Amino acid sequence: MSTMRTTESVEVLSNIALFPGHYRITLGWDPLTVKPGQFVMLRISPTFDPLLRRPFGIYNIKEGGVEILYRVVGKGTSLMSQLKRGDRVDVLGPLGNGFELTEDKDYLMVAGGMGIVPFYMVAKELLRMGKTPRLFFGVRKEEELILADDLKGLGAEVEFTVQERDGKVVTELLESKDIAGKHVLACGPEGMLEKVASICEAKGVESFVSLETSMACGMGVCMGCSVETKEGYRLACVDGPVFNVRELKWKS
Amino acid sequence: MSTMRTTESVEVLSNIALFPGHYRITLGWDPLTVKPGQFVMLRISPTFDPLLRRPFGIYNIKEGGVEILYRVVGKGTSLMSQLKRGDRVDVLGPLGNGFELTEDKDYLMVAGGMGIVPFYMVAKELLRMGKTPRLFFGVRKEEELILADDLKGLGAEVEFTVQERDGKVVTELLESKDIAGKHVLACGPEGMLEKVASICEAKGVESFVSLETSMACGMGVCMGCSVETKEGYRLACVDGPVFNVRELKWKS
Amino acid sequence: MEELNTKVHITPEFVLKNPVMVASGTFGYGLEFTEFMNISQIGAIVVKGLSLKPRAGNPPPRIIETPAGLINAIGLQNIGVEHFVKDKLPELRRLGATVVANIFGERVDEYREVARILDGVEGISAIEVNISCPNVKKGGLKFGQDPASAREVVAAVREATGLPLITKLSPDAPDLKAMIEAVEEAGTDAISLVNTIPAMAIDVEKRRPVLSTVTGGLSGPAIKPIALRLVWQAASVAKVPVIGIGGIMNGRDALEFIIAGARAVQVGTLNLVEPRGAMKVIKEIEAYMRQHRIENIEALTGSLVLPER
Amino acid sequence: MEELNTKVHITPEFVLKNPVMVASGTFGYGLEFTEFMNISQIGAIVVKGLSLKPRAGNPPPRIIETPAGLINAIGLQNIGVEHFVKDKLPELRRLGATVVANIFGERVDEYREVARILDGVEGISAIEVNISCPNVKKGGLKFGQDPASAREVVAAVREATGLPLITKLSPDAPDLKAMIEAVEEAGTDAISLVNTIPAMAIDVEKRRPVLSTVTGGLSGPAIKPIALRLVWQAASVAKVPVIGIGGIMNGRDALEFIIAGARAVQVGTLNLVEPRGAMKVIKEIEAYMRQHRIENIEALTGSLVLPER
Ligand SMILES: Cc1cc2nc3c(=O)[nH]c(=O)nc-3n(C[C@H](O)[C@H](O)[C@H](O)COP(=O)(O)OP(=O)(O)OC[C@H]3O[C@@H](n4cnc5c(N)ncnc54)[C@H](O)[C@@H]3O)c2cc1C
Ligand SMILES: Cc1cc2nc3c(=O)[nH]c(=O)nc-3n(C[C@H](O)[C@H](O)[C@H](O)COP(=O)(O)OP(=O)(O)OC[C@H]3O[C@@H](n4cnc5c(N)ncnc54)[C@H](O)[C@@H]3O)c2cc1C
Ligand SMILES: Cc1cc2nc3c(=O)[nH]c(=O)nc-3n(C[C@H](O)[C@H](O)[C@H](O)COP(=O)(O)O)c2cc1C
Ligand SMILES: Cc1cc2nc3c(=O)[nH]c(=O)nc-3n(C[C@H](O)[C@H](O)[C@H](O)COP(=O)(O)O)c2cc1C
Ligand code: FES
Ligand code: FES
Repeated sequence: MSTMRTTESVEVLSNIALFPGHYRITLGWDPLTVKPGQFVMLRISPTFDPLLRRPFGIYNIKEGGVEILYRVVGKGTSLMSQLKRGDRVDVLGPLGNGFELTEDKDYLMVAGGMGIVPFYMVAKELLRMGKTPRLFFGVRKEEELILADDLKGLGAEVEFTVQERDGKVVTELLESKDIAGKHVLACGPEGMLEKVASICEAKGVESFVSLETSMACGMGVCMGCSVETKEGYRLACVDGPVFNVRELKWKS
Repeated sequence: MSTMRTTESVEVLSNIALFPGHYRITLGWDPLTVKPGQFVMLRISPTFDPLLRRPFGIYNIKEGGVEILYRVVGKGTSLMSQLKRGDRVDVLGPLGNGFELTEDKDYLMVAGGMGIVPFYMVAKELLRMGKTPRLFFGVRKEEELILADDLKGLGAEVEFTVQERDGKVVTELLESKDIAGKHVLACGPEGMLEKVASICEAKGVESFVSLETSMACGMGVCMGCSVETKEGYRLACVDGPVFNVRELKWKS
Repeated sequence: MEELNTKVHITPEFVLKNPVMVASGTFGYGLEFTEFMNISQIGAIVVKGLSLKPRAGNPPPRIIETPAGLINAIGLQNIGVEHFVKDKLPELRRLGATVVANIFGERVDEYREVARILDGVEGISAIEVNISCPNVKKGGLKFGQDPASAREVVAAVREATGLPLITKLSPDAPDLKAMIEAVEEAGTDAISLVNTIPAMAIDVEKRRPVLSTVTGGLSGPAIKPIALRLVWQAASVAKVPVIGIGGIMNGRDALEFIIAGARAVQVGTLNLVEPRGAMKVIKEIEAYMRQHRIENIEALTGSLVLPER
Repeated sequence: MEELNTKVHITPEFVLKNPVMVASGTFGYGLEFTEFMNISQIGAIVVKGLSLKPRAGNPPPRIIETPAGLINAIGLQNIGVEHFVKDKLPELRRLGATVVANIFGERVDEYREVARILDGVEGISAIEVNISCPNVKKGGLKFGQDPASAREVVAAVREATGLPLITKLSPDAPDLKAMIEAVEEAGTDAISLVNTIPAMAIDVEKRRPVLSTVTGGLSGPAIKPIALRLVWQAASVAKVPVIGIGGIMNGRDALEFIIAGARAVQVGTLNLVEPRGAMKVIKEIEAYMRQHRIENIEALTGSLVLPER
C-alpha cells in the first residue's frame, strides 16, 4: 500500500449548503498523505440503516480538516445533510489509486457536475508543478457553476457548458477543441465518461477516467465494485477509481 | 375513543440533559386533550433502524409544547438524545387510558425513578380539584431527586427514599405509612409495582399501576403488548397502561 | 394524461380499486384506523386471522424489534369469527371497506367451519386461508409446509364457500412450486406470500429466548429482499394471481413486487409504524404511474425485464 | 477473577484461541486487514472461497444495500487455490494467522481436487466446504439443497484430506435435519451456517433486476433473527460442533449464537463496514464474560434456558 489507511471517528467541523441539495462538509481529520482522486468511505450513522459506508471523493485538505462536496441522492446523503458541527462520523481512507500526475505531461481536466470533486486537488498539484490547470466543466443548471469557483480562485482556466442555458454538454466542448498532446483526466456521469473516452480515442490522446460503482468495503475485500476491463474484472476501489480508458470495456 | 389521536410531524423545541443519561425534550405539538397517564409513540428516525415508534409518557403540556422526560437505554433513546432544536420527530397520540381521577377520592402517588413521569400531570389535576398532591418517590441515586423538583414546585408533598444513600426503597416507605382510605397510583419498575400491589392488598387499599410492556403500534392493532389479567390477556396500549391491580396476574 | 386505472382483478368478480391491501394482523379489524383515513380507499382490508372460537394468543413477551424488522409471536389472538361478523363487520360495511377475512384453524375441520360461517355473509369479499402462521403449536405452519396437507385444507374451504379464495403461503415451504400446484389444484383463486419468516432473539443477560414461544415470525423491511425473491419465483410458476407481501414500506417497494409479478400487494408492519402508511403507498404508486405514463396498473404486473444471456 | 479462557474446540486438534472467526468472502485473503489489526488475534480467518482455477465472478452490478442488509452476487471471484497457496499463504503464516480455506467446486471432482491440493499444506488449519453459495450457476447451492449431493461432496473432500472439515450449509435447505445427518455421515467435523439467503432487488425505474444475476444472497443484521433460529435448530440436532453465522455486528449478537448452541461464530458483513469489527466482537465477548464471571467460554455454548411448558 502506498498510503496508510485508517478508520477513525472524526468530528464534523461544518456542513454548509452550497445550493439546493449540494453541501460542503468539513471533517476534523488529518490523513497522512492523500493523492488527488483518492476517496474515503464514510459511516454516517451508528444504526444499521444505512448499513454500509458511503464513498466520497476527497475535495480538499486544509489545516486541520478535510473537505468533501456532496449531493443528496438517497438515504445516506440525506442523513449526512442533517449533520451539524460537533456531530461525529467514521471515516475510512484514504482509498483508491488516485490520478498519477507527472511533471513531463500536459493535462486537461474534464468534469461533469459533482465530477469536479477530484480536480481541486489535481489543480493544486499541477500548480505545484508549475503548470496552469485547465478544466472543461459541464453542468446542467447555472447554479452548479459555483462548484468551479475554488478552482478559478487558484488561477485555473475554466471553460463551461450549461446544458439548461445553452443546450450544450461538456463533451461537445471537448470535441470542438484542439487537445493534441494532452492527457485528459475526466470525472462525471458514466455516459459522459464514455463519450470523453471515445472523443479522446478518436483524437489519439490518452485519457483517464474516475469511475463510480456501488461499493461495500472500499478496500478490495468484498469484490463488489468490479469494473469490466479488457483483462477481466478489476476493482474500482483498489485498482481504481481512476482507469486508463484503454483498459476499459464500456457497457454500450 | 375518548380522545382524538393523530400522527403528526412536530418540531423539537428543546432537548436538555437533566443529569447523565436523562433528558427533557419539548415538542411543538398541541394535542386536543390529554389525560394524566397517557402516552405517545414517537418515530425518532426516518430510517428503518430503529423501525418502530417508541412509547413515552406525557410529562407536561404547556403553551405550545408537550414535555417528555426520558432515559437513554438503547438505540432509539440514544438517537433521541442527539436531537436538536429544529429537528423533527413524528408523534402518534395521545394514547392509552390514563389515570381516572375523581373528586370524591383521596390519592397517594408512588413513583420509582422515571416512574415519576405521569405524576406531574396527575398532581396538576389534583390541585385543580383542590387536593394536595402527595408523592412517595424512590430513586437509586441522589442525582435523580431533581426529577421531583417540578412537583415540589407545584406544592406537592414529596417523601423520598434514596437507595444508594440510605439503602431504602420506596415500597418500604409505603409499608411504614398509614394509607388507609387512599387510592394508590403507582408507576415504576415492574418489581416495585408488584410490591406496591401486595402492600396495598395487605392494607386493604385500592391501587392502580401504570405498566410498561414492549409495544409496536400503541393503538390496539398488533396485540403485541399483552398483559396477563384475571380475565385473560388485555392490551397495555389501549386497555392500559393503567390497570387496577385487582385485575392483574403477576408473573411471580 | 388520461385518468389512472389502478383497478386490479384478483378474480373476475373480486376486483380491487387499487393494488394495495393491508395485511392480516397489522390492521386489527380495520376500525382502529378510521381516525386516520377513509378506510374505503384501501384496496382491501385483510382482517386479523379469525378462528372458530376466540383465541387468547400467546403469553407475553410477544414482540421484539430487530434491525429493520419485528419478530412477533402473537399466536393469533382474535375474537372469533362469529363475534367478528356480529360486532365488527356491520361497521366495516357501513364505511364501505373492502373486507377480506383471514382464517385459521387447528384442524381441517375448523378451517371448513369458519369458511362456512363466512359464506354468503354480506360484506366479505374474499377469504384468505392462512396456512403459514409460525406462531401456533397446532395447525398453522404445518399445513403450510406440506403440499398434501395444504391441498386438504384448501379443498375443504373451497367446498364450504363460493367466496374468492386466497391461500397465504409460508416463506419457509420446502418446495414452493409443489405447494403452489397443490393449492391451485385444490381450487384456490389466488395465492399470497410471504407470511412472516421463522426467527428468534435471545436475551443474553438472562440467557433465555426473548419471546415466550422461543421463536416467532420476522416481518418488516429486513425481509423484503427475501420476500421479493419468493414472490418472483412464485409468480413464475403460479397460474393464479399472486399477491406480494413482505416489508413493503413505500410505493417503490410495492412497485418492486408488482413488477416482479404480483397482481396486488399487502402492507403489514408499515401499518404499525405509520397508521396512514397504506394511503401513502397508494399515492406513491399513482405518482409513479403518472411520471411513467402508465395508465393501467395491470400493465406493470410482471413487467420485469430479465438480462439476456 | 481468573484469566479468561476463550479457547474453543472445533475438533480435538482444531482449537481456536477465541470463538470469533471471520467469514469467507468478507475478509479477502486476510492480508487486506493487516493495517487495521494483528490478524493473528482472530479466532480464525476463513479466506475467500477457493476454486481449482481462478474465477472471474459475475458481471456488475454485484451488490445492493437493503435495509440493514446487503445483497451480493459476487460469484466466487477468486485467484484459485494454487495461487492462494503460493502467494498469500506464506505471508498469512508469517503473521501467525489461523487460516481456514473455504473451498468450492462446480463438480464433486473439483471439490476433491481443491481439497487434495490443500491437504498437508503448512498453515491451513481446516477446510470449510461451501455447498451453499447462491451466486453461481453450477454447483454451489444445488449441493446445499439436496442431502444426497451434499453427502457426496463431503465424502469426496473427506477422502482427499486429513484436515478438519467444516461444511457450510445453506439457510435455504428444504430439510435442515436431513442435511446435517448427511454431512455428518460423510465425515464432516463441524457445520457452519448460515450462508447468505437468496434475495432480490428491482430497479423500478428501469424495471430490471438490480443485480446482473437477478438474485443474490442477503447478509447482514437483517438476517440475524433468521440465522439465529436456524443455528438453534441445527445445534439441537447436530452431533458435531456448530459454527453460527449471520448478521453478527457486535459481542451481544455473537453471544446470542453461542448461547443458542454455536461453538464458534463467524462475522461477515461487519468486516466490510468496520475493518476492526471482529476485534471489537472479541473484546465485547470478553467483557461479558468478566461481567458475568464466566471463566470458560465453552460453558456458554448452548446455555439457553427454555421456558417451561
Ligand atoms: C469513488 C467514489 C467517489 C464518489 N465521490 C462523490 C463525491 O465526491 N460527492 C458525491 O456527492 N458523491 C460521490 N460519490 C457518489 C456517492 O457515493 C453516492 O451518491 C452515495 O453513496 C449515495 O448514498 P445514499 O445513501 O444517499 O443513496 P442510496 O440511498 O444508497 O441510493 C443511491 C442511488 O442508488 C439508487 N438505488 C438505491 N437502491 C436502489 C434499487 N433497489 N434499485 C435501483 N437503484 C437504487 C438510488 O436511486 C440512488 O440514486 C462517489 C462514489 C464513488 C464510488
Ligand atoms: C406506556 C409507556 C410509557 C413509557 N414512558 C416512558 C417515559 O416517560 N420515559 C422514558 O424514559 N421511558 C418510558 N418508557 C420506556 C421507553 O419506551 C423505552 O425506554 C424505550 O422504548 C427504549 O427504546 P430504545 O430504542 O432506547 O431501547 P431498545 O434498544 O429498544 O432497548 C430497550 C430495552 O430492551 C432491551 N432489549 C433490546 N433488544 C433485546 C434483546 N434481543 N433481548 C433482550 N433485551 C433486549 C434493551 O436491553 C433495553 O433495555 C415507556 C414505556 C411505555 C410502554
Ligand atoms: C403483529 C403481526 C400479526 C400478524 N398476524 C397475522 C395473522 O393473524 N394472520 C396472518 O395471515 N398473518 C399475520 N401476520 C403476517 C402479516 O400479515 C404479513 O404476512 C407479514 O407481516 C409480512 O408483511 P410485512 O413485512 O409487511 O409486515 C402478522 C404480522 C404481524 C407483524
Ligand atoms: C460480499 C460477500 C462475499 C461472500 N463470499 C463468500 C464465499 O466466497 N464463500 C462463502 O462460503 N461465503 C461467502 N459469503 C457469505 C458469508 O461468508 C456469510 O456466510 C454471510 O455473509 C452471512 O454472514 P454475515 O451476515 O455476517 O455477513 C459472502 C458474503 C458476502 C457479503
Ligand atoms: S468495494 Fe469492496 S472490493 Fe471494492
Ligand atoms: S402495542 Fe400494538 S396492540 Fe398494543
